Amino acid sequence: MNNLLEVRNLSKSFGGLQVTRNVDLTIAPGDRVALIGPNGAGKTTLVNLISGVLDPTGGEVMLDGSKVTALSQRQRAHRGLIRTFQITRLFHSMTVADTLRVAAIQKNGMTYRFGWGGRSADLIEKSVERVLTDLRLQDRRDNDVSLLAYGEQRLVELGVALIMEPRVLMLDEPAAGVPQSESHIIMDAIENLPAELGVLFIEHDMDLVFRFARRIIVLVSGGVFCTGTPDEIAANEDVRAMYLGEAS
Amino acid sequence: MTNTQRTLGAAAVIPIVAVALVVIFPNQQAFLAQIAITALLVLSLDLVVGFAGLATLGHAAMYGAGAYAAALYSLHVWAEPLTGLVVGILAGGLVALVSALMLMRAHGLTFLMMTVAITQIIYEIVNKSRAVTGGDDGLYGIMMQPLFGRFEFDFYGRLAFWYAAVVLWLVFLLLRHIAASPFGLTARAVRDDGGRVSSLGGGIFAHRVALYTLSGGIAGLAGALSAQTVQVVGLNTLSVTYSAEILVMLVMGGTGRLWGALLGALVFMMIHHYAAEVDPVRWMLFIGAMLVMIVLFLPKGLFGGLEAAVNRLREGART
Amino acid sequence: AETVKVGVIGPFSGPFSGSFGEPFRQGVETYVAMNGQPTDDIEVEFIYRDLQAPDPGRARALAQELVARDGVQYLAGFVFTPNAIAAAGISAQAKIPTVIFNASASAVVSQSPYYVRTSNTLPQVSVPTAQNALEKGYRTVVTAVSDYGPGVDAETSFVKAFEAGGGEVLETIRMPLSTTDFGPYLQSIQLQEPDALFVFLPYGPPTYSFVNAYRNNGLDDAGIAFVGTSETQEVDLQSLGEAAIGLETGYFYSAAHESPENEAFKEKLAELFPDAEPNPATVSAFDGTHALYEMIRATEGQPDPDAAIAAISGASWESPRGPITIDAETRDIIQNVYIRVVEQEENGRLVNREIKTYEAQPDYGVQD
Amino acid sequence: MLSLIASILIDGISYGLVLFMVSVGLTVTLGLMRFVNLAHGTFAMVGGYAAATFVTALGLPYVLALILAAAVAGIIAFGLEIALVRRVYARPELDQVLLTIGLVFMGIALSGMIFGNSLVPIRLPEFLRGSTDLGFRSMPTQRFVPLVLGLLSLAGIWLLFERTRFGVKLRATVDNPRAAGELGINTRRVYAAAFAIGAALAGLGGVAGAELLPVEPYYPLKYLVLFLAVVAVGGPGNMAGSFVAAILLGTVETAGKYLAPEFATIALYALMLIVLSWRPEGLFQRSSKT
Amino acid sequence: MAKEIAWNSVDAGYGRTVAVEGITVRLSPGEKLGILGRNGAGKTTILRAMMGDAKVHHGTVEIDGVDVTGMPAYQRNQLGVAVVPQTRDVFRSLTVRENLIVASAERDRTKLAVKLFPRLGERMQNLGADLSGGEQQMLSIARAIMTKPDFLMLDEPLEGLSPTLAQDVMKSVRKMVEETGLGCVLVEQHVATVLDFCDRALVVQRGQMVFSGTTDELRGRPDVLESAIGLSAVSSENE
Ligand SMILES: Nc1ncnc2c1ncn2[C@@H]1O[C@H](COP(=O)(O)OP(=O)(O)OP(=O)(O)O)[C@@H](O)[C@H]1O
Ligand SMILES: Nc1ncnc2c1ncn2[C@@H]1O[C@H](COP(=O)(O)OP(=O)(O)OP(=O)(O)O)[C@@H](O)[C@H]1O
Ligand SMILES: [Mg+2]
Ligand SMILES: [Mg+2]
Repeated sequence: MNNLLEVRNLSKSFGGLQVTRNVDLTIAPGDRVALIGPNGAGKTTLVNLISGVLDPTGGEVMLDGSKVTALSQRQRAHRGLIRTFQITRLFHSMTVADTLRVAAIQKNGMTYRFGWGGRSADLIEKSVERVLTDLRLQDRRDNDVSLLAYGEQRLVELGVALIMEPRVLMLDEPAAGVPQSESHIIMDAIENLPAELGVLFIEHDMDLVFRFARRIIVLVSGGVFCTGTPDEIAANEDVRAMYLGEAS
Repeated sequence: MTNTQRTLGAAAVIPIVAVALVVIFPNQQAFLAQIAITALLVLSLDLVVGFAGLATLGHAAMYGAGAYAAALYSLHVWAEPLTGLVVGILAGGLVALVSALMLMRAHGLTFLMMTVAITQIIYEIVNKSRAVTGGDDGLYGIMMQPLFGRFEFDFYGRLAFWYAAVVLWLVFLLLRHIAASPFGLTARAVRDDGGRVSSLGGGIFAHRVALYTLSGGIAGLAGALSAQTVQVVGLNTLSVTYSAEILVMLVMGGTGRLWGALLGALVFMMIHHYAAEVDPVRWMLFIGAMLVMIVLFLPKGLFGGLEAAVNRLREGART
Repeated sequence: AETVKVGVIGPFSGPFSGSFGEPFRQGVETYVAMNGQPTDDIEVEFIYRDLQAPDPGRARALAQELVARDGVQYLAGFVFTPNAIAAAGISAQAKIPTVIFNASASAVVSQSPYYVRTSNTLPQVSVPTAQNALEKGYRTVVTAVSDYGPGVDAETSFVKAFEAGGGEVLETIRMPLSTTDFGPYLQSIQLQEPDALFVFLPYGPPTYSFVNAYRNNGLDDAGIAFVGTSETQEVDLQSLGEAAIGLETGYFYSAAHESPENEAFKEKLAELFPDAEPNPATVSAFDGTHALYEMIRATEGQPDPDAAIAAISGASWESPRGPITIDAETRDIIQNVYIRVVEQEENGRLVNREIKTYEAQPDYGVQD
Repeated sequence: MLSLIASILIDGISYGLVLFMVSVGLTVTLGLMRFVNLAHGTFAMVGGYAAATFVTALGLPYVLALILAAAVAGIIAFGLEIALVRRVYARPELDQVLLTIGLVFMGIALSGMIFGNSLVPIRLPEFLRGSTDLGFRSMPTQRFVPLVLGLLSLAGIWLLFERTRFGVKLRATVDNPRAAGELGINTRRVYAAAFAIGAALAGLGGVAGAELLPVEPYYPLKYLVLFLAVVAVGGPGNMAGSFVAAILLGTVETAGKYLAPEFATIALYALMLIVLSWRPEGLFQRSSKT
Repeated sequence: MAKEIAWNSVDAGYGRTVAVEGITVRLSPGEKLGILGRNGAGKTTILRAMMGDAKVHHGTVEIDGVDVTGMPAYQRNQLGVAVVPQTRDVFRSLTVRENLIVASAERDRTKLAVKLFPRLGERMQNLGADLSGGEQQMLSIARAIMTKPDFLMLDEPLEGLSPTLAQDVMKSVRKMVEETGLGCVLVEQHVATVLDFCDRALVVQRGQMVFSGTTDELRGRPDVLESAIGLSAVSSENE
């Protein structure tokens, strides 16, 4: 089997504090993996390490079988490794459509074009339209992102990632701040992603986790505590006590 | 209004204003030429301040580089004006490119102080190279050939003004085009959150360098225009003080909109000129008070205020 | 009566207004108050334009506007060399006789055939200062000048004259204009134990800091004599205070110059401007106005630039500073240079007491 | 050789202390409050003029005049804060630039009109005049003023801003004014107090540094770059950082003056470039202690 | 102690826009009010109107009978209202300890905060910016509680908290309500949580109040839940 993403023995410390401990993890095409664990377990840090925001203190990240540990966030993004942020990061002076356009421009390598026009420009407009429709944001296309309600900003955040047509997508609490009734918009969007894509998502909403994950990784104190199918995890007494509590 | 109409309308503004200025101020064309050149410089500054979101006190470095390069070129190589402009662009762009490699990872106060440092170092070097640059006495003796081989530079500054105004016009149209392009949109994204752009695979460092170099090239062009029309280049073209003055013009006019740069330069120069004429002693008090008022009452600068006023009129007309 | 307009360009605001702009205006107005109008039916009108600092572009624009819009027949003023040079194009092409009140680089006057200067050049004052240093028996000096045009001119001409007279220059230091702490320069000069220290600094804050540093770093105790030029300038003199007493400088005007012309000038100045100090810049403007009057009278108020320049070339008169002549060839000034020492008068005021005169000094020019 | 190094250090540190003194107020207003206060020099100048007036016109003792001068600068700043400055804290930095430049222009014009365009010396008392013998060389006695005041104000502001609740409140307000208000902090009062303290320190610095940077109308513009350099190199908001930066910049420029006199300025700016490229957040920066 | 807080036919929004209209509610000590609504419905804006962060175009907000419309936020806090904002708003450049000290310098209070969230105790010297998302949420809640409010407004406080911790937080709040008579406003996306925790509920749709009443009443109004929140399967989820 060829894994899209493989993480080997990854570690990270901030000063004396070890936040990631020898993590091994693989994501294959079509995977829908949930990363759960108590607050401060190191989930976001792990995503930061994989996406290249942080440099690990040890271990390797491999993409399509080749090492990317030394590559920058930007280079990894070019290879299809895309993530969203737990705390939304959007371009505050822009409208929804422009925000998506910016992402599409980077995707299509059009940064140094000094004018619109040509076929790739149409391509950009089309993909922007598609994402707006998928996320039901058509009404908001010309609104400034900074004036949107928080939940809508989360949608745009996801839209930015989708437009990048990732191969591995890492979502840090994609549904946080989105009302329960609307979280399906987000999850539908994820569901509808091309099957061969690998998805890793962090989520504290167990309904969503159990509904969408096909595999769950439980992270505790920076290390992988256990991995399993949703049923296995739900049945795991230790996980219940430590993390799930009365949920599910 | 359709987009084309809008573009045509925008394109007509500079020529109309230029003609109007000449009609109103027929005997002050050297001054008007100064305004046009300054507006061009402020326009280039807007790329750094408005589009990249970086406050700089070092923009004169590129302006001065363009001015000295064009002056030396005309003194020692060829006194033809248009190629001189190209030399100015190259010099300004080169200085910008080299300093961008140092600067473009910094922002905020750090960036500001680094631009100051670079400008001061260049200033000192030019000051010390007296044999080449004339040092503090200035570089003089520049005699330009006629433009296109036909139009003589007259001492009333008539040609100087039209020459500068046309260059300003062309650059303005170019920049408007660029601002709306993928490059321009990316620039705004980089300004808002550069880290986010690199998480999308955008090369923000390279992009910033490109933007800064473009800005530097235009600043150099303005410098070359100044050298050719004034015929003397002084160290003041390289000073931090001058950088600060054009920054004030830009912020006063409104950043990030290009129009603000033009309006800021025009209004500041006019007010400075006439306030200093009316009361050479106290005009600074007046300008200072005016800046304070603008900040308090026109948060988006003169252009923002103008726009709001126009909108209100329109709304009023509609109801 | 017919009106002749004169445009005066200078720093009437800004950091140089205290040492130049205000003195310019005071000099002009004092002259007018003392002499009335040039003739019964010619009236002179002075139009002042503010130019704070070196800025050739603005200088040129102001000159152009004064000529084209305001219709001036004469220009005057100019503190900074690049400004004067930028306006030279207008002066030459529009044939506007122009009296330079300050800009001191040697090359300035030659930039336009209609330029006349009533201030000084730095070689003009530095060469006699060097001769005086030699005459006082100083064999070794270190020079310390501000690193800008006038400073470099002063250094070059001093060194040349001093070495030509058999002296030895141990080191030439050019201090950046922005320097505020002169202590280190003075300490390192002290280590070289020269007989004297030749100085040129612009007026105002640098002079103040330098003179204080000279005293407080103990150079005078170490016997290193102060050989200055414009450092004890009347604008700064009173604020220098005790630190200045005993300093020796060579320059072209002292307010303490003893002559009826100077007395009359000072009296009128004090009457018109009670707070004003009679400065070299005031006198330059005063004499410059005299030159303008001469030209206006010679042409009877008519625009005849060549006749005007012919009338002033070679003219001599008794200025408050002493006898002066406008060189018929170069249109530059020829004047006495005085060696002065700072003394305290009974009322506590400091004055530059003239102790020696080098007569009729020309611009020695800088050849390098 | 040894005495050369000693001289460089003595002159460098004493110059650095002057730099620190004239910038210390800015480490509060720009550094801590994050207000782009280009009018810092105006308050320093106000302090200088006030001290000169107290000493010369009223004949007050130097030390008293020094304290009163700081108070005058603080009070004027307090008034300006209420009338103008507080309206722009939440606005973009460039608006703050424009406002404070406006204040600088007005300050220049007004001081020129009131005190004239030449410099105004602050008469030193007898015990601070002349030079002090250090054994192998001498040093201007006046330099002890910035030495003493510099150390005192460093300690004072460190205690105030790092060790009292006021300091925490101020930093919280700067970080997120809305949240601070919602937690019961009177953000306006905190800001006004901090701004006045910054200006009072500026006033103190204006007097302490007046031998090197004499008081005159253009003071606020002339030395602006100097003030900013100290704060930027030290790391905005970091007192100890500014102190070290001031000493470092002072020493490097001084070394330049001894060793390569013509290039002292270039040395200073090159140092700035190097430090800021190497540490874009300044020499010191707050971080998690783990 | 404040006796009640009230929104009196409040229209509020940002700049010239109006985001919510005609909001009228009051809340007494010991009461728990839930606010429900879709994305952008105006839930946050209602809380902001109470703290003065949204502009009140019309109507008034009162704390204990005092009209506080137009009062600065710190005075409202001193009158007894605290908020945990949706954006958490921890002071990023301050350490955890300093974040807590800002709210109150009393030692007991700091201890209380650490007791509630032991995790924070381990991170006292960390800067706010370096905390994990959940840790920031804890800090934000702890800080608000430390100001000893009579009324606590929580804007989606469970977002980003692990399920166990979320349960603990709700338990602690419930305990405070019972023991100290704290009044509580809870904006939540989990309808079940609101139905379970609150006495009363408010449902907003596009800035309009479409329901105000007890949670029991709301249970009996599937139409409201359906149209305003888009939940058809409330009953089944509520199990
Ligand atoms: N700062 C602001 N400026 C202008 N409009 C705003 C601002 N904040 C919110 N809005 C607008 O006000 C409306 C109500 O927003 P609000 O934040 O109150 O919604 P909400 O119900 O809390 O949504 P969510 O569940 O997403 O947090 C939205 O349409 C939003 O776009
Ligand atoms: N730069 C840093 N310096 C010090 N500690 C850090 C830094 N960044 C993160 N930490 C600590 O590392 C731990 C793990 O953080 P991380 O954000 O990965 O947690 P998480 O699993 O995503 O938690 P949550 O579910 O709350 O978001 C936290 O305790 C956090 O305080
Ligand atoms: Mg996280
Ligand atoms: Mg909300």
